Amino acid sequence: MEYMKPDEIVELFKKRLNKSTIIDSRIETKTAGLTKSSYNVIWLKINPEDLKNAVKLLSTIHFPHLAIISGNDMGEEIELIYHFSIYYGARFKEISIDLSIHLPKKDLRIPTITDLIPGAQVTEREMKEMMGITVEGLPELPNLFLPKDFAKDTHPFRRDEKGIYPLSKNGNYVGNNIIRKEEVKKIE
Amino acid sequence: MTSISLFEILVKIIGAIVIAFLGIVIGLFYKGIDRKLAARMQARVGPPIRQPFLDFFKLMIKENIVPENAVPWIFNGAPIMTLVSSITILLYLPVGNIPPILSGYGDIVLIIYLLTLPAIGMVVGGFASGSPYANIGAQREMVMMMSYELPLVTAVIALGWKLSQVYPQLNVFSLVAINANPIWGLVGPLGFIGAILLFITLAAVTPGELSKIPFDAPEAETELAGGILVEYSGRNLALFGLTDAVKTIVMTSLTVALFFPYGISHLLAFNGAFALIVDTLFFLVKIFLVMFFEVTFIRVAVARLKIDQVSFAYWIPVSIIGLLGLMLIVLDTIIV
Amino acid sequence: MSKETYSIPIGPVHPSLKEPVTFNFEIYGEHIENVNLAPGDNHRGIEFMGMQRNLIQIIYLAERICGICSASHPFAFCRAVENAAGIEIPERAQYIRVIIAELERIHSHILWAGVAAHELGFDSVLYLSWRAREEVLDLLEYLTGNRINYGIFMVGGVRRDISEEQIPRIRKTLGYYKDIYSKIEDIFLNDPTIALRTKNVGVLTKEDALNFCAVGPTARASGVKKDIRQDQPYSAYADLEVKAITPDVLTGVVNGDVYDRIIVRLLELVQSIQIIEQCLENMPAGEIIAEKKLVKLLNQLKKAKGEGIGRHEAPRGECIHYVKLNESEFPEVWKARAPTYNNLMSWVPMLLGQQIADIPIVIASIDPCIACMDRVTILNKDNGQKKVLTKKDLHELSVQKTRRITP
Amino acid sequence: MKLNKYFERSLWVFHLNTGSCNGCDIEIVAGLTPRYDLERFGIKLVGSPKHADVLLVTGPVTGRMTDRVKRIYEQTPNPKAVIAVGTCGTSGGVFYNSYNLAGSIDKVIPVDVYVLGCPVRPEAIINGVLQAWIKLEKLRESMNAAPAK
Repeated sequence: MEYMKPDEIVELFKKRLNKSTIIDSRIETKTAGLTKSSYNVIWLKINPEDLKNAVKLLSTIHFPHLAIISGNDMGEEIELIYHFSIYYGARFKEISIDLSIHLPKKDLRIPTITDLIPGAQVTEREMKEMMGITVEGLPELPNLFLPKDFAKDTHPFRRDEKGIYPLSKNGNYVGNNIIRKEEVKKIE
Repeated sequence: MTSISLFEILVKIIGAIVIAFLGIVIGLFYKGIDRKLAARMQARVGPPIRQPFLDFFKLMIKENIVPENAVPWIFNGAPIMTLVSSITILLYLPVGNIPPILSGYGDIVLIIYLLTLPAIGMVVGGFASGSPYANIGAQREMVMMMSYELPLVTAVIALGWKLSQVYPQLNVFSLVAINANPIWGLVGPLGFIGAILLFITLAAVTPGELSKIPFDAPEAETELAGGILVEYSGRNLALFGLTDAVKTIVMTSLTVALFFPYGISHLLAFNGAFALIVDTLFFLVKIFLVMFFEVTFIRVAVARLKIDQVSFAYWIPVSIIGLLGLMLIVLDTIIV
Repeated sequence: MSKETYSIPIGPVHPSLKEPVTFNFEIYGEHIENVNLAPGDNHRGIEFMGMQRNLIQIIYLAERICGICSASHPFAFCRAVENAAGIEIPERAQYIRVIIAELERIHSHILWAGVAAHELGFDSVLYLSWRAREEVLDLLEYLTGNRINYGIFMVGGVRRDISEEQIPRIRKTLGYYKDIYSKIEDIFLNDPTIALRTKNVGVLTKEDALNFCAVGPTARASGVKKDIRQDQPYSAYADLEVKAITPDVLTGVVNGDVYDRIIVRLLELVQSIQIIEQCLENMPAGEIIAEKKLVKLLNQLKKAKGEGIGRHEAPRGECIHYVKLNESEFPEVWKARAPTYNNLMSWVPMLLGQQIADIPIVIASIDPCIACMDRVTILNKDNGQKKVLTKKDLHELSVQKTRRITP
Repeated sequence: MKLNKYFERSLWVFHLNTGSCNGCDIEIVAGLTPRYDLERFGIKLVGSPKHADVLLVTGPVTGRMTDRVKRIYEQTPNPKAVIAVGTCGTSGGVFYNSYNLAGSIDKVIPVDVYVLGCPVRPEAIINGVLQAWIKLEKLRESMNAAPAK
């Protein structure tokens, strides 16, 4: 099996996707042990529209393993990071690839990648519930983690008015048996 | 059996009460030994031998909860039915040299019928409790019942048939007759092997009849949370516990009566009441040994089988062994 | 005849599950027609809590994500923070971390073996294997001070050294496991009833394992050679020869059934013993932590900016933590992923078409850790139940009880 | 309802996890295994709350489990005792400041005995069950002293 070097992978992404797609790229090299053996982590910031193409491109290199999607509410926009890894199965060869996309709060839509990687369903549904992101193409399924009667339009990991106290500043609280009004007042 | 005096009826009633009481006490005691031995084999200290008694007395004072969607009279009736039917069998079984209390009022075919009653009682109780786990448990119990019935009957019929060939004048299906004429003395070498095979068949049926590992699919704790018994609590659960203890005695005594009816009193030249006591004690030792090998040892040494594997095991290998045993005995008779 | 299925719920409280999780099965006869997973009974919102605490406090929170993986999560978390803040950890600390992590793997795999036997109704094996497990717990207690939740990991290194006097004790334990390993192997691989219950049960094909992103022994038993200790070695693993174990090492074929998962875990037991032995031989001298003073470390972390990933091969599979620091006391993002989260989806192909009796062993075969998986999710009061005691009822119950107890 | 003396030598235990981290749960199972062997005191782990005398509850109560804990408490036949196992169960432990936790177990159901530790040691669990006996014994004495209506 041919193994590409990290910089070659970044080059490939730049070549095969649109010029404007790759907003930022960074290769980290870390060492470990007495032997100071090194491994690589690639951070790519890409345009949200090209997410699916990027995953397709990744699949042509090696079937990617999707660990999880992590989300971050940055105020005006939401950052989603897809943590992939490829070239697993051989010693020292695995490369972590983290694709990050920034979605503006007004337009929180991403295409589903479950047609490419079926296992992404769990984490996509999690992001839908936690971050309030619309995943296009994902069938309407009941809540995976949140209970059925959870307040609509409340997404716990958001830091704005849709979030939950005390991360959100508006003092709204969900789950009246858990955080009490007087406690909220005390903290404020 | 022409005329029964009032006195005889009285003796029978008192005898029945004594046997029922002793059956329960010895059953619980043996259950305690069983638990202790199993624990020792698993490198544990284990509960004290009186533990089943403590459990029983504790359960009797517990609250008895009847689930909302259960049928109360069946739900509460099932444990009583199982206990009564298993005690009834006890009355038909000989203890050492003492003939059964109800000898003459039924034979081994009746016992086989009665043996299904506790199982049916449990099935009815399971269906009546209205819980999905109990439902599945009851279904499995029915499947098991249908599976082990054939080998069980094979083993018994074979013995009876052999006896009828040797002593045509006897009431061959009476347990007293079988008890008085041990199978081992009646057969040639071929029949001896056959008898061993029949013993193996009965030994395989015993854990199934008692719902013990590896045939405890109806009560599988890790699958069905107690299966049939899941909704039972308090007094009803205590009665099921008693049934279990009595059934252990029933099955082991049946094995002893069919295959090991020997006493030791005549060897030691005892007679009278003393011989009676010695034989009864020897009988208890015998059923203990049978219980140890058929129940305790097996349940410690193997894993639980799935219900389809259970019914396969009973239908194919165990039935074949049973039929083979029957065939060998028949051959033995014909050749000799 | 029309096919009438009925449904049984398993969980959240069920004796085969030591933790709450809900499955809804549609059953036809004894066979499973459909599976609906409804996790979320064990959510504590740990990540949410973590984002309001400082990084040292989070280590102890991460430790309590799961009591069985109580070295794996702090390991992964500390690595994530070190990567984000650019902290180099001393070599000796890397070796100590690996020793603790591998000891945890031994304890976790033996624990799993016992639980699996219990699910099969083979309680004797549960008792005997858990007796063997006590030995490694004693060692962990000797080295770290606690049987579970060791509290030995710290950002920048470890909190306790392994001294020269302690090494013979470690070797003694390893010798003990070498002695009994053949017995364990004999019980699990040669016992006919265990083989009857596990062979061709809960099969996960290699394609499904890849597609559903399975990790750890679950994936390896299906033939996916994925092990971070091999693929992207970290800490002392970089100096050691670690190979991903697949069942064909022993049997020559990969079936992806429960039996194969048993083989993988048993072989990993041997592998862990070898790793610890190598670590003990090659352990370098030196410091065990980059920054000894907690206050200084906290200040350093407060000023740090950056993002980092920490990965660790936990006994159940890969743990991955993502931390983003933004010059503040609290992390901006803390995302923790436990192996069960990824193996969750692989339950569905494993369970379809199986029998009710297979449910416990198939569920147990991926060594689920619901506590790990559910940490991210958030719950609200569940009002959907019909039969609920109101607060008033409970209050009355409580008052009655108090009256009864106090004379 | 009358307690008899057999009660204290035959306690059947139902284990209930309400969002615990697993640490206490495996220690409860460890309590059954050869080194500690709870069964020698007549303590048995049962699979259905209907059979139980003592509920061993671990973990901070999560939102969804709150109702279930109540239901299981209701299903357990009287007389019964509840033991809160582990620091999380008694006070919440490290799990505070979260909106989906109902807090310690005693906020949901009445608790008789608290066993502390993170995780609790098996010895502590045995001791805790022993305390439950004493509690039940007191209950018996008080009932003997003042007969219930």
